[in-house]
Amino acid sequence: MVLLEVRGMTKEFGGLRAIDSLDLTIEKGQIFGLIGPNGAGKSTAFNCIAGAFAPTAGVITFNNETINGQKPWNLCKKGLARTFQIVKPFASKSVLYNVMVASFATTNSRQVAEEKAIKVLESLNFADKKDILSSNLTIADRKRLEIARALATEPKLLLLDEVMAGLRPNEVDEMVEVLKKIREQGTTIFVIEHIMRAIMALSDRIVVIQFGKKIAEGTPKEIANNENVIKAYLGEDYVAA
Amino acid sequence: MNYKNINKVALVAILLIAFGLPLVIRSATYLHILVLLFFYAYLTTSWNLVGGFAGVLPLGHAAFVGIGAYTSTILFLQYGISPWIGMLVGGVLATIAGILIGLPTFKMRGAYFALATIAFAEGFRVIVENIDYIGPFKINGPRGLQIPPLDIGLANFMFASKEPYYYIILIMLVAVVVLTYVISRSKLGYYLNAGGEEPEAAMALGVNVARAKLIAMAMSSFLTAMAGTFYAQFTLYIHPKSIISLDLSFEIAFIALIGGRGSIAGPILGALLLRPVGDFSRIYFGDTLPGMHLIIFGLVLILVMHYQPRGLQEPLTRLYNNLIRRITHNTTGR
Amino acid sequence: MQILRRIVVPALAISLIAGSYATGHAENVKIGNIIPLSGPSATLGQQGKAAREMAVEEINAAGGIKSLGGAKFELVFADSESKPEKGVAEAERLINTEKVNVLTGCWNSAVTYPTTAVAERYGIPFVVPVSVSDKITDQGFKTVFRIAAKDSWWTRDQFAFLKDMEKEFGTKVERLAFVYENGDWGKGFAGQWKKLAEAGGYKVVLDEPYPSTATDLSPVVQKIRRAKPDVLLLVSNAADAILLTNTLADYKVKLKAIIASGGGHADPSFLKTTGKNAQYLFDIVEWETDVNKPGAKEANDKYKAKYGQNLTGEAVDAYVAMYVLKDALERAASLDPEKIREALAATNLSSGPGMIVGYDSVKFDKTGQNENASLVMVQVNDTGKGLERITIWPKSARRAGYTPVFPMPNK
Amino acid sequence: MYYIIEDTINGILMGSIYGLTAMGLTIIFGVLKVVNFAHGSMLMVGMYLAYWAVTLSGMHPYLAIVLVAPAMFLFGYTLQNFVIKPIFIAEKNVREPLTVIIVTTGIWYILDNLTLLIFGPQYRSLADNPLNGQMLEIGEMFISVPKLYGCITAVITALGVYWFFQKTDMGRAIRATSMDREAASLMGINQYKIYNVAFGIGAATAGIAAVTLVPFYNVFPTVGVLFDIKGFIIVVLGGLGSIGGALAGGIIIGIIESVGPQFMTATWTEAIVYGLFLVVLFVKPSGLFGQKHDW
Repeated sequence: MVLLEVRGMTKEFGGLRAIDSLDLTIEKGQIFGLIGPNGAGKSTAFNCIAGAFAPTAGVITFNNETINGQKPWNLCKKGLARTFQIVKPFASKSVLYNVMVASFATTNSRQVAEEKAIKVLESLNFADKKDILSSNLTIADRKRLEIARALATEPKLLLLDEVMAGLRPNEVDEMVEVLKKIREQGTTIFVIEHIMRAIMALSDRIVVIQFGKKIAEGTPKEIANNENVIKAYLGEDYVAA
Repeated sequence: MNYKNINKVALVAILLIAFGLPLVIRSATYLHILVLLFFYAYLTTSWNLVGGFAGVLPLGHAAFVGIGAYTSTILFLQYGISPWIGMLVGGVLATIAGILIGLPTFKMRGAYFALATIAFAEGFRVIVENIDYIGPFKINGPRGLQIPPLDIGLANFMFASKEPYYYIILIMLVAVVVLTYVISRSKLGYYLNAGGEEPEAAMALGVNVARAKLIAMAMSSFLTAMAGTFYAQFTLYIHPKSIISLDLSFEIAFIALIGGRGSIAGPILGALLLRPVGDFSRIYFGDTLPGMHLIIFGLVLILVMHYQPRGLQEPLTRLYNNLIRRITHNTTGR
Repeated sequence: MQILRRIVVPALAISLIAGSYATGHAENVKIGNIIPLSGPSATLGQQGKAAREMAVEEINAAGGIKSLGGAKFELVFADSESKPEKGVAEAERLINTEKVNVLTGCWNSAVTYPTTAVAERYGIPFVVPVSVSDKITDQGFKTVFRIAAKDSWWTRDQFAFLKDMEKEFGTKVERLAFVYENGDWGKGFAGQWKKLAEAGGYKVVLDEPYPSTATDLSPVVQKIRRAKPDVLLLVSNAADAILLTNTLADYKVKLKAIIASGGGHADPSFLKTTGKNAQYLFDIVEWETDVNKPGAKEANDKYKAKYGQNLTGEAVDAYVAMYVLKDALERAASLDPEKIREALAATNLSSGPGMIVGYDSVKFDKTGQNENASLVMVQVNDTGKGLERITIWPKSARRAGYTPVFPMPNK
Repeated sequence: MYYIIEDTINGILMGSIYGLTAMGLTIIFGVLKVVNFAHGSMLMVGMYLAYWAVTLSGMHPYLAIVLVAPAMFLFGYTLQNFVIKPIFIAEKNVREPLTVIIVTTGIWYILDNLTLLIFGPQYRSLADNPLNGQMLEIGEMFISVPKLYGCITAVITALGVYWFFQKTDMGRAIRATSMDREAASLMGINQYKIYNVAFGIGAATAGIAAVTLVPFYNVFPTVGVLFDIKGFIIVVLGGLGSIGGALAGGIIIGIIESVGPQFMTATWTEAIVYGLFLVVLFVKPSGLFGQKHDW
């Protein structure tokens, strides 16, 4: 079953085309990767899908509903959650408080929200840090908090924007395990990542974009051998040589 | 006794002291000072709903005080309607004004909101000063309105002694503090805090930030307007330059910032600390060093922002907790 | 040095206040004064303070209140910042904590209304040296006594003066312009001007309030210039009085006369900052340095030596208020507020030190208004000793040898 | 029609001076992202400096610029360095440190009342200066010479500041910081030093504005407050951070204040100004000449 379908999505900033008629299809239960060199338009694509920007053209269908230009808070309630590349914790509040803000998305009761938040924290092995002020967390824990918050909204689709950037290798491995576990629990994941090792290990399917255009799509193996992709990442010369 | 119980005992003790104070303090001066202190604590707590939780800096709350004071006074003077009812009418009008101001500004950076609220309050003052009548309602322009102290009694919100005013403002203060406490632990409270700190992240987590702020603004302006009615009935004279003044708007914000905005105790602590500093320095320096009290006030602002940017509430809470911990350790004999 | 003294004195004062509680100065008369010492009307508050201090120094040096065993006056000042709520709070404090016997103040009418209400509630006598709004003595309060003339008298005299000048110089005045600060004071004057103009058969060609905080008054001056009035009547605070006078001169507005209403136009800074531009201006005041009254010149010289400026009408009212209080206390021979109030009500002070006002005696009618308070009109002119304010009206008070300039010549 | 022209000219002249008084506000906001509530007080300090410089030396009032502008630059630089900078450092993690606004308000209270303590509440003006009362008379039309000088000074200052930001290394560094603090500091720009300089430049423009005001305006301790609120409105109208916008915003307000009274009382034009402010806020929140930013 198709969960997210993007058709011809285009985003322009004052004449500059950041995304150029992008097509994507994400099946329910997949881990779907989006990669591309710096400035390829990955985060812009995320922002359009998650409602931070309205796309200039194209159709985005989520769970059989057109969601173009809907506000992020509404999308969140419909089951579309995201994290930010630059983490944005509510710095003066505890970890638990941070996650509770998110778990209020599906309830009005403080007690229910707290229970749900703790459950999410436990599933991420994070519950022991629930009372720590989020501004005192390490980078890895902040990334984990981003995921915890997004999960607490009970999403059908989780958009992860470079949650592994800046992590140490062993932390990356841990994160890969965490994401796999999330998928097992039934959440579809759409992930932007720079760390090839991780995304190759995780994804069922990968799309590569450059200058806002899709240049390749396939399984990790197909992508790894795709000439266009190698060109995009390493330059024409490398391929020619 | 454990920590929670001690807090409860302390709270009950504070309430008992507050309600019992007029039995001990017979001097009308001190009661007057206390009434004003509670009045400011009330205003600041109401302000705190937007200024503290929603993370913006409203600097025009005097306009809402003015709306409340003028509405109830006009209704009372011209139609004999009890100020208690006027208080609610004023609250509704202020709510409408608050929403109108919030609608365009909550989407922008804080500086715009701060400046917009200043302009709104000043503009409102200028209009009141220019108008003698709105339809049948006598505004009396810059001359203000005087309430003749004739029909004393609860129905008319007018008393000969200070005690009734003391209890009314104390009850109002307790009510607004309880309300703030409830809100801070509700979904709205979480949403306000989140939206105030990181609006983008909050939005992605399902928070309609602008709407949460608007709700807070609506409540805050309603509550602030109620204080306006109290002020009018307490001083029996309102006049645009004093009641819709920037000074009042600023003082409310300063009390919150010094005390610790976004916390429940902050506004009360701020009022407890700042009001006496202002009053006593004015009394002691007023005749020999004119303006000295405002220099001191300015210094206090700068120093507190320097050393306790989250307000004095933070170190005081720490101190209190340490104290309690020490006491509980002793009593449990561990 | 000045600053050092200013810092040391209050420190001492605090310790003295603390000390005075212990010893209890029952024999002294405590006078609470609520005036604007900082904020927008600070210059006026400071003058009032200086004048009170000078009077009290004299009274105390002369032996205080004899019927009270030589009791001394003790002044307690409180800063209202021109804010009603501060005035009210200070009145409460002065009455309850400082235990003052009498209150005086508050210059700003907006502060005086609610503050006199506090005094009335406690039955503490309240002497208002200046605050001209009619309303203050029309409230039906028993404890309020005002030295200064009320605004309906000021406006009445301004029009009487105008009529007299028309007669004396044979110049017909038809068109009037009213320009006034948009406050309690200006609005009060303008309302009465309108009635007087109608009664006097004048045509009002401009009725213009302006904000006292205006940073540019040339638009208002342009309006005056285009309305082509014969006479311009003004009510202004200090900053705007200076700005208006200079701008009127800049635009060479042709008028037969400008009649001001004291306040900003009587401010000590006014002549210094306007210079020649203020020449020929008429201003109504309660008192002028050239008043023909024994002791007046001496009092002014003393004041000038001490504070570096001439006494103003506002300062004299404050000065006289102290002597009125001395007189009343002497007769009351008691510190009981009701006794003081009765004595004040029976005041008929016509001579003695301090009586430097232009009229014969201070006497309060049953509303508490000084019924003899009268006003004089001065003209700003240069008779060879630089610009000064010269009393010209009523004719009986006119400075010998001076002929008023009316209408104003083109500059 | 003829009246309208005369009033419009006066409005433009006075308005450009308003714009000059607000220019520092907009420069400081553009870089530090903080509304400087002490700006009016800095103008006041500049006016006292100019007043005393001219009174004591008897020089032409405009010569005082040579003295007042650098002195005010130093004053602003020092103030930012010692009083405001520590707050910025303490609040590094906060997106928009409102505490800084409060500190500038504290500075405002202190400066105004310190002046009251030292110089007393008296009004002062340069009654005997060569510009005082000078008017250009074109037929029946009057144009104030000191205001004309002020207008020219405002335009020159705006151009000068613009040139400085565009063409000098320091100016470019300031612009880089105002656009992206993090990026600028990665490029090796010392963010706090930039703040000092920007604050100094803001204070210097206030000093220049003070010099243009002193020949025809009174000097007293609370004079800054009158220009403060006006300044806030001007910079939001013109777009916070835009130098040209400040000038344009000032001129719009000047024209309303000058032409308005021909159709209503002067007290109502004040209300119109606030009304316009709120309308602009609703319709084009970034100001008439401001670019769209993330605020």
